[in-house]
Amino acid sequence: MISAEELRALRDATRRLVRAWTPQSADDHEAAASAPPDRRTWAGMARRLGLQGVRVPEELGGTGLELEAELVVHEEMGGALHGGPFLPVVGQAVPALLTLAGDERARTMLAEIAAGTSVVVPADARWYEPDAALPVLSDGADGPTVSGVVPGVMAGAAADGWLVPADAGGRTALAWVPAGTAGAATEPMTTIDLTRGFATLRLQDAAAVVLARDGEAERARDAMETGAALALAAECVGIAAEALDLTVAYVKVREQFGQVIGAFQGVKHQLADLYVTLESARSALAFAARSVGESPPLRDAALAVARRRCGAAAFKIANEAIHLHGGIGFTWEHRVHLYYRRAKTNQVLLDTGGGQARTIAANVAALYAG
Amino acid sequence: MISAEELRALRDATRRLVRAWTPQSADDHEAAASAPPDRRTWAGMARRLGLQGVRVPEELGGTGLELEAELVVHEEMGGALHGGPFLPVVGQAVPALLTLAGDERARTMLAEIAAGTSVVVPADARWYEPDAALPVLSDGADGPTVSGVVPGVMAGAAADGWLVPADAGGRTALAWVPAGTAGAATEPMTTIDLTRGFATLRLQDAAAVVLARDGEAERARDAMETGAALALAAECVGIAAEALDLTVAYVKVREQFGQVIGAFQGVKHQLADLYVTLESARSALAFAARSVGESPPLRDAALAVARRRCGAAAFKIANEAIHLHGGIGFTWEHRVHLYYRRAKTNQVLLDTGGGQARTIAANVAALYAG
Amino acid sequence: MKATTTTTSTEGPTLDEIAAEAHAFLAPRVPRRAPARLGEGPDDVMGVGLRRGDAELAEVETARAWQRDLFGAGLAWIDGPVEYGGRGLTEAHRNRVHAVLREYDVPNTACFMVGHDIVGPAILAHGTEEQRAAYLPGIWRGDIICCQLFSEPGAGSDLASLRTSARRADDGWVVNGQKVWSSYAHLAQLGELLARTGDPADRHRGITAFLVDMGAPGIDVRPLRQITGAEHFNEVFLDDVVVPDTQRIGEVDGGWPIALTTLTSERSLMGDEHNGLMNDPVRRLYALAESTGADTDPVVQELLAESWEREQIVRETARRSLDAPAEDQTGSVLKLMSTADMEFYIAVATRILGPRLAVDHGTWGTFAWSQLLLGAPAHRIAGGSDEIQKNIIAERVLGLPRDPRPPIPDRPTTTTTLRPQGPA
Amino acid sequence: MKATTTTTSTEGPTLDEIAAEAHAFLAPRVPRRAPARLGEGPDDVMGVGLRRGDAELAEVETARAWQRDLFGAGLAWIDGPVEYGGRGLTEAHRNRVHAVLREYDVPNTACFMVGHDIVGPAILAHGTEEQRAAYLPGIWRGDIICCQLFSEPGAGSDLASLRTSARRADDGWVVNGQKVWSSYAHLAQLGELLARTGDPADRHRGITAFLVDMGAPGIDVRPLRQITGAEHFNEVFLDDVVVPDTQRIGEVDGGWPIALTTLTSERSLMGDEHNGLMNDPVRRLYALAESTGADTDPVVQELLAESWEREQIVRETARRSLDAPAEDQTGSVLKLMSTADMEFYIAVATRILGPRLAVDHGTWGTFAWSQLLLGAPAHRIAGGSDEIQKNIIAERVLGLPRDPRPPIPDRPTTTTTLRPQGPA
Repeated sequence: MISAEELRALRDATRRLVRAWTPQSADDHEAAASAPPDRRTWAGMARRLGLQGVRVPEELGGTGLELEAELVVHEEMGGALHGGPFLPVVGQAVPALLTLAGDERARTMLAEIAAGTSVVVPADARWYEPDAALPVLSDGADGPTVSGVVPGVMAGAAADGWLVPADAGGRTALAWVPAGTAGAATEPMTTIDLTRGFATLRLQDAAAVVLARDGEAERARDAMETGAALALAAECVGIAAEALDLTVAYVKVREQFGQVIGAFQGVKHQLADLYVTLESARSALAFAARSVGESPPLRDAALAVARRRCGAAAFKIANEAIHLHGGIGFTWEHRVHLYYRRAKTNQVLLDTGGGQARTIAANVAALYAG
Repeated sequence: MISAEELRALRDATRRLVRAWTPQSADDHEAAASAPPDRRTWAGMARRLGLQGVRVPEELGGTGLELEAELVVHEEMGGALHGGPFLPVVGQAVPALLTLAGDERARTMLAEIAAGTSVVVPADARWYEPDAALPVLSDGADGPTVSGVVPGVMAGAAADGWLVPADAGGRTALAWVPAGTAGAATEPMTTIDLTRGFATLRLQDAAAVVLARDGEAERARDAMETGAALALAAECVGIAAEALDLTVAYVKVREQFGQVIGAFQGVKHQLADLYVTLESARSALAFAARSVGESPPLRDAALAVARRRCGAAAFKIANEAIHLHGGIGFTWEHRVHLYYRRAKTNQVLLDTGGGQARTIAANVAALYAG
Repeated sequence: MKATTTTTSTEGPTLDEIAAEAHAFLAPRVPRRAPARLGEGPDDVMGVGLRRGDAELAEVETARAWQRDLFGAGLAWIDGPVEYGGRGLTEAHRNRVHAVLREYDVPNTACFMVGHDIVGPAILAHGTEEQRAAYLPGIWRGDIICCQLFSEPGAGSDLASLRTSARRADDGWVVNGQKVWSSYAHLAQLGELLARTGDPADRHRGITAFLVDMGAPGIDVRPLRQITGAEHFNEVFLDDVVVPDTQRIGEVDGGWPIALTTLTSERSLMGDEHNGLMNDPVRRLYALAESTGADTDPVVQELLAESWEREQIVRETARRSLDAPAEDQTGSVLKLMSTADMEFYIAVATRILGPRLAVDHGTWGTFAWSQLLLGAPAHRIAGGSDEIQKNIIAERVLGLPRDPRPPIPDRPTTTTTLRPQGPA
Repeated sequence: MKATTTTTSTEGPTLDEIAAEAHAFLAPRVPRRAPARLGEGPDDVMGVGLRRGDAELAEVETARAWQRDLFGAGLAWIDGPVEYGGRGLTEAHRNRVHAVLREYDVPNTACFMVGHDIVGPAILAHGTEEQRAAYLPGIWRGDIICCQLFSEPGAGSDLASLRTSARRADDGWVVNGQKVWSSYAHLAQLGELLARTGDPADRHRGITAFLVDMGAPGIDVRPLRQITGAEHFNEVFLDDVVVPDTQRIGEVDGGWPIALTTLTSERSLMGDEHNGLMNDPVRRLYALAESTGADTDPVVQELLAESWEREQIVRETARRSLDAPAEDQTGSVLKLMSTADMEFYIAVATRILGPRLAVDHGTWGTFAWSQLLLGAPAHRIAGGSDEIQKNIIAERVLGLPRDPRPPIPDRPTTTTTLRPQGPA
């Protein structure tokens, strides 16, 4: 098991690297969004720290660490407001591909991800739109093709290809569609989150490779969703911690009425509340991470707790962070609103329409009945 | 219409009288509860200020004032933690009897109430237990009788008789059962509220006078429920105002760390929040009172707003009032817990199981659709 | 101080007559305000601060034309003195006319807010006869857009620490410094400036008020981009700006009472128009829930019920505030309520919309709620932060001790209240 | 300061071995703890402070007999030094044994809490060799019940302003004054007293700590009736009480560090046992909702979900706190969480029960929830009010400036934490 010291070292190294390579201002983020994908940073993260391979087995070129280590990296990505395809690739695609460890193509993709040479992005609307219909997989003359529209693909435009759960006549299949395939195109979506991009993937008889079917495909898809939830929740912890840090630092220097505003008890108590909120998010994440190996009622309820708490905590803290910055907090130039935007975006991706509360309610009733 | 000055005079006079005549400590309230009903105070309230007749027409010996005036008196009763049968008699029975203004018996009862010589208390479980079954009215050889059990009769043991909505073969009747009738007996219920008593009324073939039937009885019963809701909500405003006053006065004298605790910004901001809460309760009550003459969707939604807000505000303020009193706040000797107890009791009588939110939701949907 | 303290005719129309007069003016010109037609047209959730650039300039021209007509008809400044272009009637007449105006779909005249509600009242109360005659008619006719030059980067809530200086010169005063959060300064012809003429250590006792021509040399207005993308606020740099002494309001070093007039005016305004910041938010939330099917979720039903409840309570509180004495600080109560309401509506929208709140799926009236999300933080600061409002209530209503060490000055706020669209 | 700093054997059982030993002791004596059997037996929602009078005395006798056996088996003071009756093992061993104890339905030993967690550690850290030998074995064997004599009517959160005086006399010290909020003082044999030996103006620098025989002449203990009806706290009047100088702990005027030891001990304890204040509240809420049919209400379902969520989070936070450095002030975080959780559970119970929460309808497990309602206010104060906890976090974790004017002393609290039932 990874030691506390090793985790700390991983956190520190990630922090240094990711912050150095991430745009700081809203304008820089906007510029980055309209520029071509940044492959240098991507390759550098793999080469310098092996971040993409944090969960990939060593024989495939990864570092094969535990979930805990992966979550530390996502926390840092959130805290730095890093906007690359790290979350969909490492948080979603890798866990899905790891469930297909016997498949040579999956192993090759994992190795390429770990090497920082490939950006494999899932295109599944379910993880944030629970009732979305799947694209349809058909058997064409030249092999399988997929058709359909998948909105909300995170970093979709920066991908080398998409992992697409599809409907093969009522059964699930996991298809791989490389970027550049005829009939496959992305278009950007407008979002409040200036730090990362979302796209709609349109597939029209696009040639696809089927990686898995039925139970195997279902498991891969579930791993994708669970992985995304944990990664987003971890990002939220990082966002919350950083927004709080930023604010504590600000109230220590901003003076009003002859003293720093952090000396006013009203401000102190607000910040203490936010610290408790942050600790609750950390506990929720730790609880969910510790419970991934438990049986379904507990595991699912614990994950739902993290989805609810971490999103809500990040948004609450980012909101108060803006407020405690006073007037400059709502200016475009100050980066604090970037936390607010990303926190809300993560929150609504983590919990839609109260679904997670229903998940907890049902699973806990089962736990108590059992 | 009653002027603002007249209302203020009524409030001041009521306050002086009611506070002078109401027990102050928990021990005194407990002693009062086990003593026989206090008829001197009751008669005095009528003789000195005509409080029981505030809504009773002048030709029946009342002062015939508007709802607004009645609510001011209930506010004062709440603020003083007065525990007599005022609420059920004036808030519930009088509005019900006023709907039967053509009935001579009803007019006699109203006159006796206004004179302070009669304590007429409704015995209807519906107002706080929406699904309660009604006692059954049967036609006996010597006239009608009622049988059934009615829990939660406020001031039930102090009554000269009970107004009992009853089920007459699927139709509603309003029965009058004088205290002392054979087969009618009350037993006290345990309650957290030390300032007023609740009883269970047991009726076994008790002889009854039928005051109204069918639509007329239904209207009387509805008036009872609406009246109780407005009276309790008004009490809550009084409770909230008084608990806040008490606390503001305390934090101005209690010193810690070399200054009065009311000088700490954390305490100041809490109290400012409570003031906003109090103002919201006042507005909710004013809105409901102003809307009693409106058509049902608006009237019912407005009443539900008052039921939700006034109860919640009183409990919140009383809870923080105890807290801001520090250690002495949770001692038996200090009267602040009496507000907490009465506030919670009123709150659960005003809103049970989220019923009022459902009332608002349904009525507003109708408003918007209309 | 009320405008009616100067000259008020005691004869004149009754309330019903003035209302009829307003209806007669409005009916041929503008349509009645209909409940928001949901599902078509603009789906703006917020009522202010959305336009910029040419769209904003066009809006201002429309507002000017409208205001000129209103002024011509004697319906612009109902309770203003006749000699300065007012109608000379009472506050009750004004409230009645405003109620009628709210029934019609009149142009957005928010750009005149600072002039009508802040700078105008200050000139009327503290200005010289010449200043009143020179500016008040223009302010009310819509010729002059005003701004406040109060807050500074180092003096946000703590106005008494301001550092922009005005020093004596032959031809009056020379002003140097930087102001911020100045609403409409990029459109304004006239600015009400607070500058330090005394010792900074004297705090609020060394401040003087001036009227500044916003076209004067040395004034540089730079719009501040907000997180909504709008540019409603500005930084204003003052570099050796010459202000004639005739433009001074009140005494030298006597600017503080003038700042107070501003705030009294501001407070008296905060009535139920807070909700006007948003376009019919509760009705829109109901419609939104219906369109997504979320209205069948009992949890959403309760959230909608509470939304409506909050809206009624803030409205009732505003209604009650019309009769409340100034000591009740109803403005602060309303501000805190409306701030909390906005946050609540955001939570309800979050519940109903999920990702459609953050990522635009292209459906009418969905992603539009992100306007509320991005606009709320500014509302919570502008017009005095939550913390300032709570201190006002704690100290002035509840009589609790002032904060230790530098006392809170006798004013709640420095930034300007965001303003609902609709009649001003 | 940890008890293990004095004498700790590095040889001895492994964690698994000590757990097995505990199981072997417990299994024949007490039943395994079963999930609350709902619907029968006592329906108490709160775990402490319910008994008084003879019922309480009987509970104390049971606790004493149990503690004696536990001590005899070497399972009472796992991480205490061998020479004073401890087992000489590590904190990890202690945590493991406590975890095993929690699996069994052992007697309520809350009356020993002050001795084991507050007074004992202070004696071990600051007492003389004689004091340690005289008291520590008895405290751990259950012979000596302890109380704190810290808070005063005028010095609640602000302990440094205490006024009870100890003045020199031939035979030691003479103490006069009044203490309050002293848990278990009515049962105690030994009190840890803080008294002023220096100038009141010196605040925390003029205070000395003593061990007081609670049977000494001049001590008058008067139970304070709480709003729950329980008499858990006491007022203690000290009238010319003679205390030998051998009973002094630490230096004259050097009592403050001893008070700090107390609080460090108290904090290290606050772990997940907070929830132990209540008897399985979330499971009971689920069962309650099922019994009333409220579990079909989707709003109630979400409230139940959030209740469970809160319980897991406070437990996980307690688990994480075992590895957290003292600077993280996890005790304050847990206290604030558990206070908020209690209020939340009250709201859920209110929703489910309606009037049955306030007026007893006689159904099992319904009116019992009023215990939580009436007990919560004391919990929110005891062990340091919300405000004190927030100041601790703000100043010590976040590094914000101390409150202006008299500084907050280096301690969070004066009253004793209400204590869960279960192993101490």
